[in-house]
Amino acid sequence: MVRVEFLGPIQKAPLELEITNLNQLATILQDDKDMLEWLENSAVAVNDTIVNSLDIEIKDGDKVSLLPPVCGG
Amino acid sequence: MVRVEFLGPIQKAPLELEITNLNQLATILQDDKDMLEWLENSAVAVNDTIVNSLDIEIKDGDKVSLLPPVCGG
Amino acid sequence: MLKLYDGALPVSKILKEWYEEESKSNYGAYIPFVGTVRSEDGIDGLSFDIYEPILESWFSAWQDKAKEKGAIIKMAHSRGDVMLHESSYIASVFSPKRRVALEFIDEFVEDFKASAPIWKYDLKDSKRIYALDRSTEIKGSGILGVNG
Amino acid sequence: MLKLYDGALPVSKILKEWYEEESKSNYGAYIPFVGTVRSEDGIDGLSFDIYEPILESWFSAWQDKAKEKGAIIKMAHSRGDVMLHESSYIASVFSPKRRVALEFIDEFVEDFKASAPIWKYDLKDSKRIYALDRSTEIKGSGILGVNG
Repeated sequence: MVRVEFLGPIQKAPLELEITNLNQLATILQDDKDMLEWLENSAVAVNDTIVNSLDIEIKDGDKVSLLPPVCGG
Repeated sequence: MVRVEFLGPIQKAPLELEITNLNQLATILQDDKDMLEWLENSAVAVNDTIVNSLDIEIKDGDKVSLLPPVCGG
Repeated sequence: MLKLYDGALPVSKILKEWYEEESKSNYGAYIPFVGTVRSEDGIDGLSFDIYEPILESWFSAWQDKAKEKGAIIKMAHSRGDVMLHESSYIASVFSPKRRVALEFIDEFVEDFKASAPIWKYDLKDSKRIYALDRSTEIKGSGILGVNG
Repeated sequence: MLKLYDGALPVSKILKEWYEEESKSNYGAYIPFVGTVRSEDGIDGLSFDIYEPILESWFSAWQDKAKEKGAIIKMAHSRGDVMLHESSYIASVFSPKRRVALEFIDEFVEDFKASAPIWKYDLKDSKRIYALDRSTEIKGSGILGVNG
Protein backbone atom coordinates (compact mmCIF):
# COMPACT_ATOMS: atom_id res chain seq x y z
CA MET A 1 0.00 0.00 0.00
CA VAL A 2 1.06 3.57 -0.72
CA ARG A 3 0.01 6.32 1.69
CA VAL A 4 -1.07 9.63 0.14
CA GLU A 5 -1.14 12.69 2.41
CA PHE A 6 -2.65 16.12 1.76
CA LEU A 7 -0.76 18.87 3.51
CA GLY A 8 -1.60 22.33 4.83
CA PRO A 9 -4.95 23.72 3.74
CA ILE A 10 -6.06 20.72 1.65
CA GLN A 11 -8.91 19.32 3.72
CA LYS A 12 -8.78 15.68 2.69
CA ALA A 13 -8.07 12.61 4.76
CA PRO A 14 -5.03 10.48 3.82
CA LEU A 15 -5.55 7.66 1.31
CA GLU A 16 -4.07 4.16 1.22
CA LEU A 17 -3.79 3.10 -2.43
CA GLU A 18 -2.50 0.16 -4.44
CA ILE A 19 -0.51 2.08 -7.06
CA THR A 20 2.88 1.63 -8.68
CA ASN A 21 3.39 5.04 -10.27
CA LEU A 22 2.30 8.66 -10.06
CA ASN A 23 0.27 8.53 -13.28
CA GLN A 24 -2.12 6.16 -11.54
CA LEU A 25 -2.37 8.59 -8.64
CA ALA A 26 -3.14 11.48 -11.00
CA THR A 27 -5.98 9.50 -12.61
CA ILE A 28 -7.49 8.60 -9.25
CA LEU A 29 -7.28 12.13 -7.80
CA GLN A 30 -8.65 13.78 -10.96
CA ASP A 31 -11.93 11.93 -10.29
CA ASP A 32 -12.39 14.07 -7.15
CA LYS A 33 -13.80 17.44 -8.25
CA ASP A 34 -12.79 19.07 -4.95
CA MET A 35 -9.18 18.19 -5.74
CA LEU A 36 -8.92 19.62 -9.27
CA GLU A 37 -7.68 23.05 -8.21
CA TRP A 38 -5.24 21.61 -5.68
CA LEU A 39 -3.82 19.24 -8.30
CA GLU A 40 -3.01 22.25 -10.51
CA ASN A 41 -1.18 24.24 -7.83
CA SER A 42 0.37 21.58 -5.58
CA ALA A 43 3.82 20.08 -5.62
CA VAL A 44 4.36 16.36 -5.06
CA ALA A 45 6.85 14.68 -2.75
CA VAL A 46 7.72 11.00 -2.67
CA ASN A 47 9.12 9.95 0.69
CA ASP A 48 9.60 13.64 1.53
CA THR A 49 11.56 14.52 -1.61
CA ILE A 50 9.90 16.88 -4.11
CA VAL A 51 9.61 15.31 -7.57
CA ASN A 52 9.28 17.14 -10.89
CA SER A 53 7.87 14.37 -13.07
CA LEU A 54 5.21 11.66 -12.98
CA ASP A 55 7.64 9.08 -14.42
CA ILE A 56 8.53 7.82 -10.99
CA GLU A 57 7.96 4.32 -9.71
CA ILE A 58 6.24 3.94 -6.39
CA LYS A 59 6.58 0.87 -4.26
CA ASP A 60 4.76 -0.66 -1.33
CA GLY A 61 5.32 1.42 1.82
CA ASP A 62 6.11 4.66 0.02
CA LYS A 63 4.58 7.95 1.12
CA VAL A 64 3.33 10.52 -1.37
CA SER A 65 2.56 14.08 -0.17
CA LEU A 66 0.75 16.94 -1.90
CA LEU A 67 2.07 20.43 -1.01
CA PRO A 68 -0.16 23.36 -1.98
CA PRO A 69 1.27 26.92 -2.43
CA VAL A 70 3.41 28.00 0.52
CA CYS A 71 3.88 31.22 2.43
CA GLY A 72 6.18 31.07 5.42
CA GLY A 73 7.48 34.03 7.35
CA MET B 1 40.88 83.40 8.87
CA VAL B 2 40.04 79.93 7.59
CA ARG B 3 40.58 76.94 9.84
CA VAL B 4 41.99 73.78 8.20
CA GLU B 5 41.62 70.50 10.10
CA PHE B 6 43.27 67.15 9.40
CA LEU B 7 41.06 64.23 10.41
CA GLY B 8 41.66 60.64 11.49
CA PRO B 9 45.18 59.33 10.98
CA ILE B 10 46.68 62.54 9.50
CA GLN B 11 49.02 63.66 12.24
CA LYS B 12 49.07 67.39 11.61
CA ALA B 13 47.91 70.25 13.83
CA PRO B 14 45.10 72.49 12.51
CA LEU B 15 46.11 75.56 10.48
CA GLU B 16 44.63 79.06 10.47
CA LEU B 17 45.11 80.52 6.97
CA GLU B 18 44.24 83.70 5.07
CA ILE B 19 42.86 82.07 1.90
CA THR B 20 39.87 82.76 -0.33
CA ASN B 21 39.72 79.54 -2.35
CA LEU B 22 40.80 75.90 -2.32
CA ASN B 23 43.46 76.35 -5.03
CA GLN B 24 45.41 78.50 -2.57
CA LEU B 25 45.07 75.77 0.04
CA ALA B 26 46.34 73.13 -2.43
CA THR B 27 49.43 75.23 -3.19
CA ILE B 28 50.21 75.75 0.51
CA LEU B 29 49.74 72.08 1.47
CA GLN B 30 51.76 70.77 -1.49
CA ASP B 31 54.80 72.48 0.04
CA ASP B 32 54.63 70.03 2.96
CA LYS B 33 56.26 66.77 1.83
CA ASP B 34 54.61 64.80 4.64
CA MET B 35 51.25 65.82 3.22
CA LEU B 36 51.73 64.78 -0.41
CA GLU B 37 50.31 61.27 -0.01
CA TRP B 38 47.39 62.47 2.11
CA LEU B 39 46.52 65.12 -0.49
CA GLU B 40 46.21 62.37 -3.13
CA ASN B 41 43.89 60.14 -1.12
CA SER B 42 41.89 62.56 1.03
CA ALA B 43 38.49 64.10 0.45
CA VAL B 44 37.82 67.75 1.29
CA ALA B 45 34.89 69.18 3.20
CA VAL B 46 34.00 72.86 3.50
CA ASN B 47 31.91 73.54 6.60
CA ASP B 48 31.30 69.79 6.91
CA THR B 49 30.04 69.29 3.37
CA ILE B 50 32.20 67.20 1.02
CA VAL B 51 33.19 69.13 -2.14
CA ASN B 52 34.23 67.67 -5.50
CA SER B 53 36.03 70.64 -7.02
CA LEU B 54 38.59 73.29 -6.08
CA ASP B 55 36.49 76.04 -7.69
CA ILE B 56 34.90 76.95 -4.41
CA GLU B 57 35.16 80.27 -2.66
CA ILE B 58 36.15 80.25 0.95
CA LYS B 59 35.34 83.10 3.30
CA ASP B 60 36.50 84.24 6.69
CA GLY B 61 35.31 81.86 9.41
CA ASP B 62 34.93 78.82 7.14
CA LYS B 63 36.24 75.43 8.16
CA VAL B 64 38.01 73.12 5.72
CA SER B 65 38.56 69.45 6.65
CA LEU B 66 40.70 66.77 5.04
CA LEU B 67 39.26 63.24 5.25
CA PRO B 68 41.66 60.37 4.45
CA PRO B 69 40.41 56.91 3.33
CA VAL B 70 37.70 55.54 5.63
CA CYS B 71 36.87 52.13 7.05
CA GLY B 72 34.00 51.99 9.50
CA GLY B 73 32.35 48.84 10.79
CA MET C 1 20.06 25.24 13.70
CA LEU C 2 16.34 25.16 12.96
CA LYS C 3 13.90 25.59 15.82
CA LEU C 4 10.11 25.68 15.75
CA TYR C 5 8.04 27.39 18.43
CA ASP C 6 4.36 27.12 19.32
CA GLY C 7 3.04 30.67 18.86
CA ALA C 8 5.02 33.92 18.71
CA LEU C 9 8.83 33.93 18.84
CA PRO C 10 10.71 35.39 21.82
CA VAL C 11 12.74 37.55 19.42
CA SER C 12 15.18 39.33 21.73
CA LYS C 13 15.95 36.13 23.59
CA ILE C 14 16.66 34.26 20.34
CA LEU C 15 18.83 37.03 18.88
CA LYS C 16 20.83 37.14 22.11
CA GLU C 17 21.27 33.36 22.32
CA TRP C 18 22.45 33.10 18.72
CA TYR C 19 24.85 36.03 19.13
CA GLU C 20 26.33 34.50 22.27
CA GLU C 21 26.53 30.99 20.79
CA GLU C 22 28.80 32.29 18.00
CA SER C 23 30.63 34.94 20.02
CA LYS C 24 33.96 33.11 19.79
CA SER C 25 33.50 31.60 16.31
CA ASN C 26 35.32 34.47 14.58
CA TYR C 27 32.45 35.50 12.31
CA GLY C 28 32.69 39.14 11.27
CA ALA C 29 29.06 39.58 10.22
CA TYR C 30 25.78 38.50 11.85
CA ILE C 31 22.57 39.37 10.00
CA PRO C 32 19.22 38.31 11.41
CA PHE C 33 16.03 38.87 9.42
CA VAL C 34 13.00 39.21 11.71
CA GLY C 35 9.49 38.87 10.26
CA THR C 36 6.64 40.44 12.22
CA VAL C 37 2.85 40.20 11.70
CA ARG C 38 1.56 43.47 10.23
CA SER C 39 -1.89 44.90 10.79
CA GLU C 40 -3.57 44.88 7.37
CA ASP C 41 -6.89 43.86 5.84
CA GLY C 42 -8.47 43.74 9.28
CA ILE C 43 -6.70 40.56 10.40
CA ASP C 44 -6.25 39.69 14.07
CA GLY C 45 -3.14 37.68 13.35
CA LEU C 46 -1.73 34.84 11.28
CA SER C 47 -1.56 31.10 11.77
CA PHE C 48 0.95 28.62 10.35
CA ASP C 49 1.04 24.93 9.46
CA ILE C 50 4.47 23.39 8.93
CA TYR C 51 5.45 20.10 7.32
CA GLU C 52 8.60 19.37 9.26
CA PRO C 53 10.27 16.53 7.33
CA ILE C 54 10.62 18.58 4.14
CA LEU C 55 11.35 21.81 6.02
CA GLU C 56 14.26 20.04 7.69
CA SER C 57 15.72 18.65 4.47
CA TRP C 58 15.29 22.05 2.75
CA PHE C 59 17.07 23.75 5.66
CA SER C 60 19.81 21.15 5.72
CA ALA C 61 20.55 21.76 2.01
CA TRP C 62 20.89 25.49 2.74
CA GLN C 63 23.15 24.80 5.70
CA ASP C 64 25.40 22.88 3.30
CA LYS C 65 25.42 25.83 0.87
CA ALA C 66 26.32 28.16 3.76
CA LYS C 67 29.15 25.87 4.84
CA GLU C 68 30.70 26.05 1.35
CA LYS C 69 31.04 29.81 1.91
CA GLY C 70 32.36 29.47 5.46
CA ALA C 71 29.02 30.67 6.84
CA ILE C 72 26.24 29.20 9.00
CA ILE C 73 22.52 29.83 9.20
CA LYS C 74 20.07 29.66 12.09
CA MET C 75 16.33 29.81 11.73
CA ALA C 76 13.29 29.96 13.98
CA HIS C 77 9.62 29.82 12.95
CA SER C 78 6.26 29.76 14.66
CA ARG C 79 3.65 27.02 14.52
CA GLY C 80 -0.01 27.92 15.09
CA ASP C 81 -1.29 31.39 15.92
CA VAL C 82 0.81 34.58 15.99
CA MET C 83 -1.06 37.79 16.73
CA LEU C 84 -0.57 41.35 15.38
CA HIS C 85 2.88 42.87 16.00
CA GLU C 86 4.25 39.54 17.21
CA SER C 87 7.02 37.86 15.21
CA SER C 88 6.81 34.49 13.48
CA TYR C 89 10.13 34.17 11.64
CA ILE C 90 13.84 34.76 12.20
CA ALA C 91 16.53 33.74 9.73
CA SER C 92 20.15 34.56 10.53
CA VAL C 93 23.44 34.23 8.76
CA PHE C 94 26.87 34.34 10.36
CA SER C 95 29.81 34.76 8.01
CA PRO C 96 33.45 35.82 8.16
CA LYS C 97 32.78 38.39 5.44
CA ARG C 98 30.20 41.11 5.00
CA ARG C 99 29.43 40.54 1.28
CA VAL C 100 28.79 36.83 1.74
CA ALA C 101 26.43 37.57 4.64
CA LEU C 102 24.47 40.27 2.79
CA GLU C 103 24.02 38.13 -0.31
CA PHE C 104 23.26 34.95 1.61
CA ILE C 105 20.51 36.40 3.81
CA ASP C 106 18.76 37.73 0.69
CA GLU C 107 18.96 34.45 -1.24
CA PHE C 108 17.98 32.41 1.79
CA VAL C 109 14.93 34.50 2.72
CA GLU C 110 13.71 34.57 -0.90
CA ASP C 111 14.03 30.81 -1.31
CA PHE C 112 12.39 30.33 2.07
CA LYS C 113 9.37 32.28 0.77
CA ALA C 114 9.26 30.25 -2.45
CA SER C 115 10.01 26.76 -1.15
CA ALA C 116 9.67 26.19 2.59
CA PRO C 117 6.68 23.91 3.30
CA ILE C 118 4.79 26.34 5.52
CA TRP C 119 1.19 27.42 5.03
CA LYS C 120 -0.17 30.75 6.18
CA TYR C 121 -3.71 31.54 7.30
CA ASP C 122 -5.30 34.87 8.16
CA LEU C 123 -7.06 34.98 11.54
CA LYS C 124 -10.16 37.07 10.95
CA ASP C 125 -13.59 37.06 12.62
CA SER C 126 -12.57 33.92 14.54
CA LYS C 127 -11.88 32.09 11.28
CA ARG C 128 -8.65 30.65 9.88
CA ILE C 129 -8.51 31.54 6.18
CA TYR C 130 -5.80 30.10 3.90
CA ALA C 131 -3.78 32.99 2.38
CA LEU C 132 -3.77 31.55 -1.15
CA ASP C 133 -3.33 34.93 -2.87
CA ARG C 134 -0.05 35.61 -1.02
CA SER C 135 1.24 32.05 -1.43
CA THR C 136 3.73 30.71 -3.97
CA GLU C 137 3.55 27.41 -5.85
CA ILE C 138 6.57 25.25 -5.10
CA LYS C 139 8.70 24.62 -8.21
CA GLY C 140 7.31 21.57 -10.02
CA SER C 141 3.72 22.15 -8.88
CA GLY C 142 0.83 20.99 -11.03
CA ILE C 143 2.23 17.68 -12.30
CA LEU C 144 -0.81 15.74 -11.01
CA GLY C 145 -3.27 18.14 -12.70
CA VAL C 146 -5.11 17.59 -15.96
CA ASN C 147 -2.66 20.01 -17.59
CA GLY C 148 0.30 18.54 -15.75
CA MET D 1 18.65 57.03 15.31
CA LEU D 2 22.44 57.15 15.38
CA LYS D 3 24.23 56.39 18.60
CA LEU D 4 27.97 56.25 19.32
CA TYR D 5 29.46 54.23 22.17
CA ASP D 6 32.87 54.36 23.82
CA GLY D 7 34.29 50.87 23.27
CA ALA D 8 32.41 47.68 22.35
CA LEU D 9 28.66 47.69 21.68
CA PRO D 10 26.22 45.94 24.04
CA VAL D 11 24.76 44.08 21.03
CA SER D 12 21.92 42.08 22.59
CA LYS D 13 20.74 45.08 24.59
CA ILE D 14 20.70 47.30 21.49
CA LEU D 15 18.91 44.72 19.32
CA LYS D 16 16.28 44.28 22.04
CA GLU D 17 15.76 48.02 22.56
CA TRP D 18 15.36 48.69 18.85
CA TYR D 19 12.94 45.76 18.42
CA GLU D 20 10.84 46.96 21.34
CA GLU D 21 10.91 50.61 20.24
CA GLU D 22 9.29 49.65 16.93
CA SER D 23 7.11 46.81 18.19
CA LYS D 24 3.87 48.70 17.50
CA SER D 25 5.02 50.58 14.39
CA ASN D 26 3.64 47.94 12.01
CA TYR D 27 6.92 47.13 10.27
CA GLY D 28 6.94 43.62 8.81
CA ALA D 29 10.72 43.26 8.51
CA TYR D 30 13.57 44.12 10.88
CA ILE D 31 17.11 43.42 9.65
CA PRO D 32 20.09 44.27 11.84
CA PHE D 33 23.63 43.90 10.50
CA VAL D 34 26.12 43.28 13.31
CA GLY D 35 29.84 43.74 12.67
CA THR D 36 32.25 41.93 14.99
CA VAL D 37 36.05 42.18 15.29
CA ARG D 38 37.66 39.07 13.78
CA SER D 39 40.93 37.55 14.86
CA GLU D 40 43.30 37.91 11.88
CA ASP D 41 46.85 39.08 11.22
CA GLY D 42 47.69 38.79 14.90
CA ILE D 43 45.69 41.84 15.95
CA ASP D 44 44.48 42.31 19.53
CA GLY D 45 41.56 44.44 18.42
CA LEU D 46 40.58 47.50 16.42
CA SER D 47 40.26 51.16 17.27
CA PHE D 48 38.08 53.83 15.65
CA ASP D 49 38.14 57.59 15.15
CA ILE D 50 34.88 59.22 14.10
CA TYR D 51 34.21 62.68 12.70
CA GLU D 52 30.72 63.21 14.01
CA PRO D 53 29.46 66.29 12.09
CA ILE D 54 29.81 64.60 8.70
CA LEU D 55 28.72 61.19 10.03
CA GLU D 56 25.52 62.81 11.23
CA SER D 57 24.73 64.55 7.96
CA TRP D 58 25.55 61.36 6.01
CA PHE D 59 23.24 59.37 8.29
CA SER D 60 20.49 61.98 8.07
CA ALA D 61 20.55 61.80 4.25
CA TRP D 62 20.11 58.00 4.47
CA GLN D 63 17.27 58.39 6.96
CA ASP D 64 15.53 60.59 4.36
CA LYS D 65 16.06 57.92 1.67
CA ALA D 66 14.61 55.30 4.04
CA LYS D 67 11.59 57.48 4.76
CA GLU D 68 10.78 57.70 1.04
CA LYS D 69 10.39 53.91 1.10
CA GLY D 70 8.37 53.87 4.31
CA ALA D 71 11.36 52.49 6.21
CA ILE D 72 13.61 53.68 9.03
CA ILE D 73 17.23 52.99 9.95
CA LYS D 74 19.01 52.82 13.27
CA MET D 75 22.76 52.66 13.67
CA ALA D 76 25.26 52.24 16.49
CA HIS D 77 29.06 52.44 16.24
CA SER D 78 32.00 52.26 18.61
CA ARG D 79 34.57 54.99 19.32
CA GLY D 80 38.02 53.98 20.53
CA ASP D 81 39.13 50.43 21.20
CA VAL D 82 37.12 47.26 20.50
CA MET D 83 38.81 43.98 21.26
CA LEU D 84 38.67 40.59 19.45
CA HIS D 85 35.18 39.05 19.17
CA GLU D 86 33.55 42.25 20.42
CA SER D 87 31.23 44.17 18.10
CA SER D 88 31.76 47.71 16.82
CA TYR D 89 28.88 48.27 14.39
CA ILE D 90 25.15 47.66 14.10
CA ALA D 91 23.02 48.98 11.26
CA SER D 92 19.32 48.12 11.19
CA VAL D 93 16.46 48.69 8.84
CA PHE D 94 12.76 48.43 9.67
CA SER D 95 10.39 48.31 6.73
CA PRO D 96 6.81 47.28 6.01
CA LYS D 97 8.05 45.01 3.22
CA ARG D 98 10.70 42.33 3.02
CA ARG D 99 12.21 43.28 -0.38
CA VAL D 100 12.71 46.91 0.61
CA ALA D 101 14.41 45.85 3.83
CA LEU D 102 16.75 43.34 2.15
CA GLU D 103 17.82 45.81 -0.53
CA PHE D 104 18.13 48.75 1.85
CA ILE D 105 20.37 47.04 4.39
CA ASP D 106 22.75 46.02 1.58
CA GLU D 107 22.92 49.50 0.01
CA PHE D 108 23.22 51.19 3.39
CA VAL D 109 26.04 48.98 4.68
CA GLU D 110 27.98 49.29 1.42
CA ASP D 111 27.72 53.08 1.36
CA PHE D 112 28.62 53.16 5.04
CA LYS D 113 31.85 51.32 4.19
CA ALA D 114 32.61 53.70 1.30
CA SER D 115 31.58 57.03 2.79
CA ALA D 116 31.12 57.19 6.55
CA PRO D 117 33.89 59.34 8.11
CA ILE D 118 35.29 56.66 10.40
CA TRP D 119 38.94 55.61 10.55
CA LYS D 120 40.06 52.15 11.58
CA TYR D 121 43.31 51.19 13.32
CA ASP D 122 44.71 47.77 14.13
CA LEU D 123 45.74 47.27 17.76
CA LYS D 124 48.92 45.21 17.59
CA ASP D 125 51.93 45.00 19.93
CA SER D 126 50.51 47.93 21.95
CA LYS D 127 50.50 50.11 18.82
CA ARG D 128 47.60 51.74 16.96
CA ILE D 129 48.24 51.26 13.22
CA TYR D 130 46.03 52.96 10.61
CA ALA D 131 44.40 50.28 8.39
CA LEU D 132 45.12 52.11 5.13
CA ASP D 133 45.09 48.95 2.99
CA ARG D 134 41.50 48.11 4.02
CA SER D 135 40.28 51.71 3.74
CA THR D 136 38.36 53.35 0.91
CA GLU D 137 38.88 56.83 -0.51
CA ILE D 138 35.75 58.94 -0.17
CA LYS D 139 34.29 59.93 -3.56
CA GLY D 140 36.01 63.13 -4.71
CA SER D 141 39.28 62.40 -2.93
CA GLY D 142 42.55 63.76 -4.29
CA ILE D 143 41.42 67.20 -5.46
CA LEU D 144 44.10 68.93 -3.37
CA GLY D 145 46.88 66.72 -4.74
CA VAL D 146 49.36 67.58 -7.49
CA ASN D 147 47.33 65.36 -9.84
CA GLY D 148 44.03 66.69 -8.51
